[in-house]
Amino acid sequence: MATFSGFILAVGFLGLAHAGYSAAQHRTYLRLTEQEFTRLPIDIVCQGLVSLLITIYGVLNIAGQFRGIKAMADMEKKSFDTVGNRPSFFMFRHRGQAMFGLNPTGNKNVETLEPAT
Amino acid sequence: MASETTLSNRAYCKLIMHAAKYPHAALNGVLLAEKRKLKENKILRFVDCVPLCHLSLGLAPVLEVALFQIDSYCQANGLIIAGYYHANEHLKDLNPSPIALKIADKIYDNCNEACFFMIDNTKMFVDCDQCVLKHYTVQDNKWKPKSSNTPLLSDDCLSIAADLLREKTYQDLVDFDTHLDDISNDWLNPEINTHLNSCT
Amino acid sequence: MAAAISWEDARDQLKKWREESARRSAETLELGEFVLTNHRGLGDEVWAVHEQVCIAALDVGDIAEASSAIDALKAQFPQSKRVKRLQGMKLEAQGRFDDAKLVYEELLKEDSSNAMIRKRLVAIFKAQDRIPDAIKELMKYLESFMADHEAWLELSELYIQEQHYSKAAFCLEELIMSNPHNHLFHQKYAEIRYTQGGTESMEIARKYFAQAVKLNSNNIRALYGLFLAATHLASSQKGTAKSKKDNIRYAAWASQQLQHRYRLAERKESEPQVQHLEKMIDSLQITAS
Amino acid sequence: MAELLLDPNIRLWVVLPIVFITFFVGIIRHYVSLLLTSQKKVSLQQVSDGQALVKSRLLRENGKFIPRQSFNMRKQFFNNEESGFFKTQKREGVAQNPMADPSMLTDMLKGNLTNILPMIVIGGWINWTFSGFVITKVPFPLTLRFKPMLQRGVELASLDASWVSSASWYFLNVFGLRSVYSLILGENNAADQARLMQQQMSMSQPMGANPDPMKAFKAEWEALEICGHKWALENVEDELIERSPTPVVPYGPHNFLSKMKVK
Repeated sequence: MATFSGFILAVGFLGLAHAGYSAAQHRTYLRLTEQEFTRLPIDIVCQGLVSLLITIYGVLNIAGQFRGIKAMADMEKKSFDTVGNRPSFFMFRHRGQAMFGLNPTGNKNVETLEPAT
Repeated sequence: MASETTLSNRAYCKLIMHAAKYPHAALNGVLLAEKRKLKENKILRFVDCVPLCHLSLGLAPVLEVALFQIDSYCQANGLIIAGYYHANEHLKDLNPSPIALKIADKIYDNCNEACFFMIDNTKMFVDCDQCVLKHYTVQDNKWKPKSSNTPLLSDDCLSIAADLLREKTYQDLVDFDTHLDDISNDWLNPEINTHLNSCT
Repeated sequence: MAAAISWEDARDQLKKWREESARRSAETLELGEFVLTNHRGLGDEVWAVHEQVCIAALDVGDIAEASSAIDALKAQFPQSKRVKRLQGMKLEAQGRFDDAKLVYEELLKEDSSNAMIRKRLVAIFKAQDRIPDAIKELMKYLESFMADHEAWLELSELYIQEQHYSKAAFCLEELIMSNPHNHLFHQKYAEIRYTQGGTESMEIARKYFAQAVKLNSNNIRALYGLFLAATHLASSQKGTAKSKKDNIRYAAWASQQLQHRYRLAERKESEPQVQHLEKMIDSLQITAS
Repeated sequence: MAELLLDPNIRLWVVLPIVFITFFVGIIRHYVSLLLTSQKKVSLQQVSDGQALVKSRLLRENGKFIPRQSFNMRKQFFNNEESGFFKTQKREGVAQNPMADPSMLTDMLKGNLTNILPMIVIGGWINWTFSGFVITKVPFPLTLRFKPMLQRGVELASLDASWVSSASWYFLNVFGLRSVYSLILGENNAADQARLMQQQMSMSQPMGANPDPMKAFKAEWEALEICGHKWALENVEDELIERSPTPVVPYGPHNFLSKMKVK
């Protein structure tokens, strides 16, 4: 999907660039033939508008998901399981040390975690 | 006072899994006993366990909700809330905290055969080589540690618990806090129950 | 577990955990080791992952793994205080609290405004199971850093642990002011007030439970809390007839919301939990009326 | 006025080079300033003053979410006549003379080095190399007042004001490319992350280096003094019930209200 919308985006940009180039070309032609510039030919205007729409579509697809308009939208999924964590205050002397307390000798003993006094 | 206290494999394994799922937190839960056996034979046999909280143990609302609902479940299934377990956050802290005693008193009001277990954090190993519980009963209106010679657990209980911890089944355990975060999680842990039944 | 998921997924998962500061240390360690096998793919993120792995390793007591993470970080940032802080944390995990304290005090001498290190001093007291000292230290910290939300949250937890509920409520008020759109803070504040008891606190609890439901209509705890608080108030002797009627109305509303939500969640399942809920509501109703 | 035609070579050899030069000089300047910045030392006092101000601002803005009693307590803490924080805290007016503080002096020097110096040097060089070109035209008419701004270095009284000279084009670029830099260098890009690790997680210090805390305290005191408390939760339950009426219970009549009669 990402590559596809990337392709769409590229097409849109190319179209826009081409429309711009055509407009410049048209004005040079008018100047050379010494005609008065009134308005751009309708096909260039159409191409510009259509490529703009294509580009918008591509960008919208590539930029990622929309977020909820409500301020609390991403708050609603949170729970105290993560919000309540206070990483600066983590304390390491808990059950986990006994449970997973591996040390190089493979000897699972809490006392080995003690300082050698 | 009950003459004999035992925990079924299911009760003990759920308790251990609860302690293993949140190794960094203080937590608690209740144990359910068979009402009939307790009435007739004075045998306190815990057949199931409902893990309660791991977030803020000191707050009443969750506890009240949980106890009401578990009580209703017990009445429907011939059980009674007769046990309470509590684990402190700190590795070495084995003393029942004031909060734990308060809740234990509540349980005791509900059933005067009730007993209370502290989880000894230093004995929590993946291998489960020993029972982690410290048994308290009421003597002279106070909670006193009880040293009994009769084992609390059946012979194969510890090895089953060790298997469960190694398989990391505990990641699916649901306690009441998780249930309240998402009510489609069932606090009776039916999946773990079936898993346990297949083990034994 | 690590083998079952792709490298990109593991990296994204770690990033998610890092951002929401989830404490799933055993899994973090496993995923982190797996992700670090291909550290070129991480770019500059690799240092953040090292730090994350280091803290997870300390949390499960895997000192060797933590040391290697610290060494990697130290080689890159020899002067960094953040790395020195990790070394201090390693000492803490080893139980060498005095050494850890020396490290932190040295760092504070250089820069007394370093909040991260001041907070570790609190953690040391916690690790020594000296909660009253931890509270004292944290209050000293909060005198200088009045707008630090994490510290207020920590203080509230410590107070709850010590059953100083009115002080815990004060901390939660700070948090509510710092982020008034977070339903969790409102809910927790209400829970504390509810635990305090008394008519006045109970009324405040009811209001804040209601606010939490208003902010997030899926907050089941707050719905339960609203129901419990309103029921309590309705059954108390005090209060005018009108307030009693109002409370009954609120309780009825909350219980219906709860039943509705349980029904929605129940549909797929076999054993209807809504029974227990209804029974609970019924039993409370008897005491209420 | 006769139409002016520009040589296409001007586009290739003047317009584009100026754009590129300004752009890359900007990038280089960004990285040089990264190298030169020294981490600002903030004293504990400054941090805590800043935090107190943040807290008081939060109290004013979100005080309506906490009960009246709690609000008044906090207001007293800050504004009490005898013991209020803003009343008792005395700070020396630190309107420092920058010359007195050598570290501040070097900071100033570095700022000049990275900002003003390249501007003068490159600007002078461009003026010297590309002087006297009219290189582009803004696509809208302008009044004569804009002539000195857009046509620096080209003193032609009869030239239309929408033509732009090379020196002015350089200045337009210097100011116009700023948003392009923030797009490319980014606020939180990977390079910044590594830098963060290098230092430490610094607390957000929006008012960390407030030059004169006493003045800020005074202003905050006044603002807080006139700030009253109107509880946002006064009727929250009724609002809640009104907003989401009781759901239709999917099956079975649930005559809850009938059970709820007050006896």
